[in-house]
Amino acid sequence: MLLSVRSLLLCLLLSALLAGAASAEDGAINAADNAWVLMSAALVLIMIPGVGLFYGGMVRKKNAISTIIFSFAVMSIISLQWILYGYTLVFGKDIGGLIGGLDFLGLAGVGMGVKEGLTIPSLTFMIFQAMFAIITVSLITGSYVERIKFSSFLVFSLAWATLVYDPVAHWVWGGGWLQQMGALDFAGGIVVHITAGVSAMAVAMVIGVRKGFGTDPMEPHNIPTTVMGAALLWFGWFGFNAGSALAANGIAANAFVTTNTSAAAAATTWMLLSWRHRAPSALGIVTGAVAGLAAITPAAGYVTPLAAIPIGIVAAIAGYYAIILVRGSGRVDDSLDVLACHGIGSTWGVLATGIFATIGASGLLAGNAHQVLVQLLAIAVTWGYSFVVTFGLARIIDAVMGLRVRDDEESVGLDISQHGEGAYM
Amino acid sequence: MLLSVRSLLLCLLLSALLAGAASAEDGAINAADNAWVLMSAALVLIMIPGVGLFYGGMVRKKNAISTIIFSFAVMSIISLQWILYGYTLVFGKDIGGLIGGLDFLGLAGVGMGVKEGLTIPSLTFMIFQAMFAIITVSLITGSYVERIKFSSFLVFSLAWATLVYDPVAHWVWGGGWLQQMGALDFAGGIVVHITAGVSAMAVAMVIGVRKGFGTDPMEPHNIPTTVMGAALLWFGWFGFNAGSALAANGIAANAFVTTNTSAAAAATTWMLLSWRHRAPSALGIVTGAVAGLAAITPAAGYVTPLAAIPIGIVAAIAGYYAIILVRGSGRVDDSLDVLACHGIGSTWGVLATGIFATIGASGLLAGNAHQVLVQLLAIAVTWGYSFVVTFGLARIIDAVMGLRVRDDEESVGLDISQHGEGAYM
Amino acid sequence: MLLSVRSLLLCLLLSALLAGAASAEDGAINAADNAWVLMSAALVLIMIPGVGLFYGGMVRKKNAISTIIFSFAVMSIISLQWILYGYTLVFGKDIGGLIGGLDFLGLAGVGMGVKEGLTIPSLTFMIFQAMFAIITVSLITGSYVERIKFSSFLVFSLAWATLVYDPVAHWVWGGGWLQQMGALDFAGGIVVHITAGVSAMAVAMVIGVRKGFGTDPMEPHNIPTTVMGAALLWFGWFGFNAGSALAANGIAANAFVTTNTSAAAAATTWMLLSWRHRAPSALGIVTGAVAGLAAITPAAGYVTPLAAIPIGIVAAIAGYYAIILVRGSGRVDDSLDVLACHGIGSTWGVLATGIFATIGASGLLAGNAHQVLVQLLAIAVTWGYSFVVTFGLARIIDAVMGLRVRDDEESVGLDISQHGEGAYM
Amino acid sequence: MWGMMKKIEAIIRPEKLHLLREKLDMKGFSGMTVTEVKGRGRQKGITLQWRAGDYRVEFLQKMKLEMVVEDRDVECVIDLICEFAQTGEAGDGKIFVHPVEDVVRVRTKERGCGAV
Amino acid sequence: MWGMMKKIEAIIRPEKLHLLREKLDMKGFSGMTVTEVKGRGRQKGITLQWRAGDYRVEFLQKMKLEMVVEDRDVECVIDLICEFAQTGEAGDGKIFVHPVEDVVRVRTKERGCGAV
Amino acid sequence: MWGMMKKIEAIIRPEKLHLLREKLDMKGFSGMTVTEVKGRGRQKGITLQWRAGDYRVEFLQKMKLEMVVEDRDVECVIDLICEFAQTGEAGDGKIFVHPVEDVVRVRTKERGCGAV
Ligand SMILES: Nc1ncnc2c1ncn2[C@@H]1O[C@H](COP(=O)(O)OP(=O)(O)O)[C@@H](O)[C@H]1O
Ligand SMILES: Nc1ncnc2c1ncn2[C@@H]1O[C@H](COP(=O)(O)OP(=O)(O)O)[C@@H](O)[C@H]1O
Ligand SMILES: Nc1ncnc2c1ncn2[C@@H]1O[C@H](COP(=O)(O)OP(=O)(O)O)[C@@H](O)[C@H]1O
Repeated sequence: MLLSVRSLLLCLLLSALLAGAASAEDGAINAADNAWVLMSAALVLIMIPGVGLFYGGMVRKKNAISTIIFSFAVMSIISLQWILYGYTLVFGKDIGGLIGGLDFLGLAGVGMGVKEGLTIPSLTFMIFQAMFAIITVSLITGSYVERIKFSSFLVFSLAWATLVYDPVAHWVWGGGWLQQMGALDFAGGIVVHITAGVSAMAVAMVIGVRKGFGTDPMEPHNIPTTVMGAALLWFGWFGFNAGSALAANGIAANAFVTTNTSAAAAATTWMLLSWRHRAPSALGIVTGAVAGLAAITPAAGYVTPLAAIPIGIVAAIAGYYAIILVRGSGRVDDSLDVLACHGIGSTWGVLATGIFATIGASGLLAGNAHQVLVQLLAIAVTWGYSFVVTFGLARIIDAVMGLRVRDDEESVGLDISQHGEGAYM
Repeated sequence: MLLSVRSLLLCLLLSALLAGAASAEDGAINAADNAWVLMSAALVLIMIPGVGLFYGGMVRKKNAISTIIFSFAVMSIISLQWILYGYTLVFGKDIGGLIGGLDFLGLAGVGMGVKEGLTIPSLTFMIFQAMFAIITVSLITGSYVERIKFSSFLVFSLAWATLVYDPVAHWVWGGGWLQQMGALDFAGGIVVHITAGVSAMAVAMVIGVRKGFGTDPMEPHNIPTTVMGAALLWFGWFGFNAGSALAANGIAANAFVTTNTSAAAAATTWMLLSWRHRAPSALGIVTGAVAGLAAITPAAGYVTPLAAIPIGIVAAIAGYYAIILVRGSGRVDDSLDVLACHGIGSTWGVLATGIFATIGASGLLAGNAHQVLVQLLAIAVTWGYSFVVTFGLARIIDAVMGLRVRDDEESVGLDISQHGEGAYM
Repeated sequence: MLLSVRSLLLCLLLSALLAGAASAEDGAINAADNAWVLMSAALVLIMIPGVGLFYGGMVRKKNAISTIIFSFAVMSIISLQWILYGYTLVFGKDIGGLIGGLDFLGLAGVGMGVKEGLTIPSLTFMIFQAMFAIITVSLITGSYVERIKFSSFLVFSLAWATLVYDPVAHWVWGGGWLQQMGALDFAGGIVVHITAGVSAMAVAMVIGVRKGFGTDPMEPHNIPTTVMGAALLWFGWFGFNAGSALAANGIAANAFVTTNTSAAAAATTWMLLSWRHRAPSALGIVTGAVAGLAAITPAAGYVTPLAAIPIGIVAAIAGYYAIILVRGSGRVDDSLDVLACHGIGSTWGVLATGIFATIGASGLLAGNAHQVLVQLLAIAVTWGYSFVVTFGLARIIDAVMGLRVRDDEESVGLDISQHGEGAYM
Repeated sequence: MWGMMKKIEAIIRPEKLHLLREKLDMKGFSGMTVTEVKGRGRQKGITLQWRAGDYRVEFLQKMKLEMVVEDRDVECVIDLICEFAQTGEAGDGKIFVHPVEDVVRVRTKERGCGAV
Repeated sequence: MWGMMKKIEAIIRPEKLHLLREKLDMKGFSGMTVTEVKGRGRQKGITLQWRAGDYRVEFLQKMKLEMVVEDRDVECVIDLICEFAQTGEAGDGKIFVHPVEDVVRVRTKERGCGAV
Repeated sequence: MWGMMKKIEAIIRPEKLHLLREKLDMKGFSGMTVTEVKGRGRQKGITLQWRAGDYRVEFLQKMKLEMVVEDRDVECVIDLICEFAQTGEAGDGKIFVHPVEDVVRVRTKERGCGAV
């Protein structure tokens, strides 16, 4: 049995290696759509180091490299995971609504020819989707910075992509049961931001709080770097959301506009909230933008530009108070507020999609109350699944190899202890 | 009366909220042009935080966050201003050549269907134009850094966009009187750079010089950050200028090339000028590039690549000596030389358009001396209007709420005093 | 004679200045391809300051500006060189297989009309190619940082572009003898990375080691900046490689995927190698990515995505040990390992193209052993030519004007001594 | 006033600063000045990684803590530092005690013990 | 040479440095060394903003100014510092006066007063 | 213990640090603490370039080297510093010698000469 799987694999690999991509059927490819989606993929890619910089500026100096390189490392390993087997688990022929088959293992049959039902090459679709898998994994890193063992981080990331991202992405986008039920998720509110946010919380609970949490100042060491990261996120998010139209059409234009609008509304709202508290915080403005972007993601192509304003405003309010609540508890250290920004923001966004959808789908305000229920179900299931699997996974890794660095390694900082490097000299 | 305007507004908003964007007439949309302009819009967006970084590296460390976040805040509030009423003031049905009507209030009627006279959706055109409004406001911030009150900055920015940008943009691009007269401004020399540069000077005059100006060293605290910002500007400017062709055609290619050429020529020239003075300054090279980019903006699609060389060279020379002149006067503190780089650079560019235009329009060298006069008129009017209105506006804000922070707040730095944050720890 | 050449030049310049670009024959232009290649050109442009940041973070603080501004200066002067005469030397009518004629001097005849044999305007093709010339020159800067005289750097860069880049680019892409022989180089393995890497070594040999090399610590002063640079490189490389399809087709999609895959494989491999040695180095991860990108460049459009995995892995191994070898010798100071990363990486890539090519060309595994020989010949010739000419050129410049700054200038740092500036205050 | 005040200059591990500050604060020693410094001693430099292979950095991050205290408090402060900045490994740091001749509070021009 | 020179070590607000330097310069005190430090004392730390809510930083930016001067100039320098670095609010800083046993100019190996 | 140890505080050019450290190390002086400082003296500030034109910075980068050594080693260390940190131009720096009253090793609480 094992042997035959192996030889099958070998066959597939070799054939893909030599000719897989050569079976082009360029006939139906629309060059404009192809250009659009490829460029969008590039835009999403730059978000990944963008996450690294965004997070990296917010940790202490001694963990700057460690935090920034997480995203780069994720970009490296998940790129490989995806082409080897991640893509097929998500987009292979549906198996019982739960997972994709191994049809596309090692990109077998994923070539330059047009992707069925679309106007772009299969490879274009595949690589655009790859970026989503990568960035989702990189978002989680914000919760366990400054204390995770690098080796455990790698194992966790690979396993999480396989056990959480791939199934959920299949359910929602790969023909799985949530898609069959009609759950709406334009660009990854459920698939990307809820999974990442909730899992971040789970792993934070397992790994424990940072040494000195609540007593030592955990000051953001370089806010300009964080702003730079946020800028790359806003920029790349156009590829993320508008690219998800998978064609350079009016829907793409609409998604582009809603994305910008929600980010702006949320940034403005967060600024005002921090001002009420004390002063308009720069960290607050960029955090608001990210929360607004996370919230509009599931809705981007389904709602009008004006609907993006309440979506952004509520995301900021929810995110702001979620941070205060979580940090206030003092018990769990989701260090860079991944749950609050992404999980909460996008939970609202997924719900809001059920409320405001008017383009290519109908939500509550368009008279379709049922959609809200479907959205709520999708939210509940994704929260539950992400939390439980991630919690278990983190516990197992902790038991087997230890999630956390030693105390003195944490004190000295992960840059020195995990990488043998120092960020600034 | 008031009531009826309100209910009208409400109606418009609601209809836009629910269906506004749904009236798609995809028929005439060219996907390639749509992809091109949307990507160009994304490129212009990244220029906005680019301005923040470019400026942020040139101020003192204690004002780093404050300076960088200006652009991010502008991106947030003007995004909203634009979709709510800015766009319609510029591109609504012309009223007496002076301003646009309220047809598109709250994006009413601005949907996924093709924009009249173009091959892209109205929403695509709208959001591309949004980026121009935003960046113009963010350029001005360079003149009053290190001393403005954050609240006054917000009020000023909103009011300025409404009272200066929107009218002038209408005159030149929205069917207003300057456009009717045939003034040429390919991508915003008049609309963006002259208005920003001249207004920067006006507000600098009202707000007064920084404490210690002329005695304390006002050293640029992080030149790599400034270079990074300049890099994003050069990059994004391709979207700015070549995107302004509004189609992926030969004009776009030409504008792309002239943009690159002028930037290169001006950067080289500025380098040589600073070398003559002492040594080739890095700050000079990037400043030269920006001056060259500002200068080619009005001309980009109208002139040949070789014509971009003299345009860039003269822009650098003019900008260089303008800085020396303005700073030498010691009386006004346009802190980051917005007038010299953008105002002067682009004034020359607008004039040069009248001289060198040969593509889709004729300038002096192509035998049309009249164009030079039109350009001069446009320059004069824009200088005058921008200066007077901005000066008045700044005075009013100063009287009502105070433009400037307190003395001790300025000493301590705006990061701490206005935002309760520190850039580097 | 001289006079007539001059007047010819003048004529050409004037005509180009006034009308050159106006002879548009838009008929055959494909807007999607045009958008694709122009956007790709923008992506390659952002790589150039990306190189600056990548390198700039790895030098000592006192040379940060100097190192970063090299790339910006190259971007300025080579942009001009290229439109004035570089482009025609490469793509002008072939003269004996060795160099292009002067047909396109000063962009004469390079307009908005379609480029023969392609679907994009000549100007689009020209500016896309410009970016390659620029970045190649900027890659070399890594070898002589922290000690070169700025004036000599400028002269060297201009001369090198003319004497090495332009001929080799003509041989491989401009219809020259290597192209006629069928050498495969999809996006610049030979033209860009081998020439840059080998020349870097040659100039490092002439200029000599840095003061204190082997005794003083030469610590990378800002690793986050280097990661930021690497991120821009990975991002822009999609334009570099996928843009080289010169159309938004399936080949572009394939090149996009192979590019990402090789970068990921090499980054992962390098990480593991440094881990074996001690710990997973962040600098190692980003260096691996760059080596993987350099290696896939010649192969990107010719091989399948899975073939990119071994290409990346071997590039990382070769690069890793090449660095250890070169640095271990202690005799030559290729300061930022340009030979190891680009030269060695891409030499393997060019060879690998001859082995793995299956798309639009056949390599060894597809039964065409001959291709390997052609590739080997191209490698040998390019190594030899680049080394000899660059070595000679560097020696001449050294003799005439001195390549190196004075000892005390080197001690104080190039930022102060060459530019009169300080990076951080 | 000679001899009545001392400057305690302690070089410690950076990661020990926060705990130590807290403990000092508790005992009423709240005035202090800290500087980021680099040091070497028994604990030699550190080997950091280049892209491939290593390079040596001869200095390590340390934190210098300066406190001017009255004579009678010197031993107490020394004890606190030794207690809370210790790991037992080479590199824990040193304490130097220096004479102080005078102290002035800038704000009030008060002098001597009352000024700290 | 003992007792003939003193080191004046002043911790001041960073924003006061430029003015003070100018005034010292005018009086002929142009030799000095400054260091960025962080301090706390009467003026406790500061509360900075996180994305939502606050965190405390226990140390504030200060500037340490060190000048070695002859005995007879000590009072004059102290007066200048107190005059030009004062705001009247807690946190203005301290001046510490230390004995110096010897001074050497690296360039010439001159010793004592002539070396500064 | 008074008088048995001294603190040598040298302000030198940053680029001289590595060579000097090596030479000191060779002679067995391996304990030291360095700080990045800015200074001015005979060598006045420096003129840096703005985008067009100049601005003055009144302070130059220097490195402060602090070593606590036994009395009998003071001259030797001073000689080494003067030898290896010299260029002959203004700005080479100064050496200040301060009394040290006590030295404690944090790790072991050893005191005096044995602690350095
Ligand atoms: N002689 C000295 N003079 C000044 N500083 C010293 C001296 N010796 C050590 N230091 C400082 O103390 C720190 C710790 O000293 P080290 O000898 O490494 O550890 P330990 O005190 O545990 O033996 C050094 O990094 C250095 O900053
Ligand atoms: N005992 C001390 N030892 C060393 N430095 C001190 C001491 N007390 C205060 N400082 C320094 O002086 C600065 C100002 O002191 P503080 O007590 O806050 O203000 P004030 O002198 O106005 O009462 C502090 O930030 C700290 O750097
Ligand atoms: N009186 C002083 N007190 C403290 N530091 C000083 C004094 N004079 C000079 N320095 C420090 O020594 C450095 C070199 O001094 P300078 O007078 O410029 O050179 P030189 O010693 O060669 O005459 C200065 O930059 C400053 O840091």
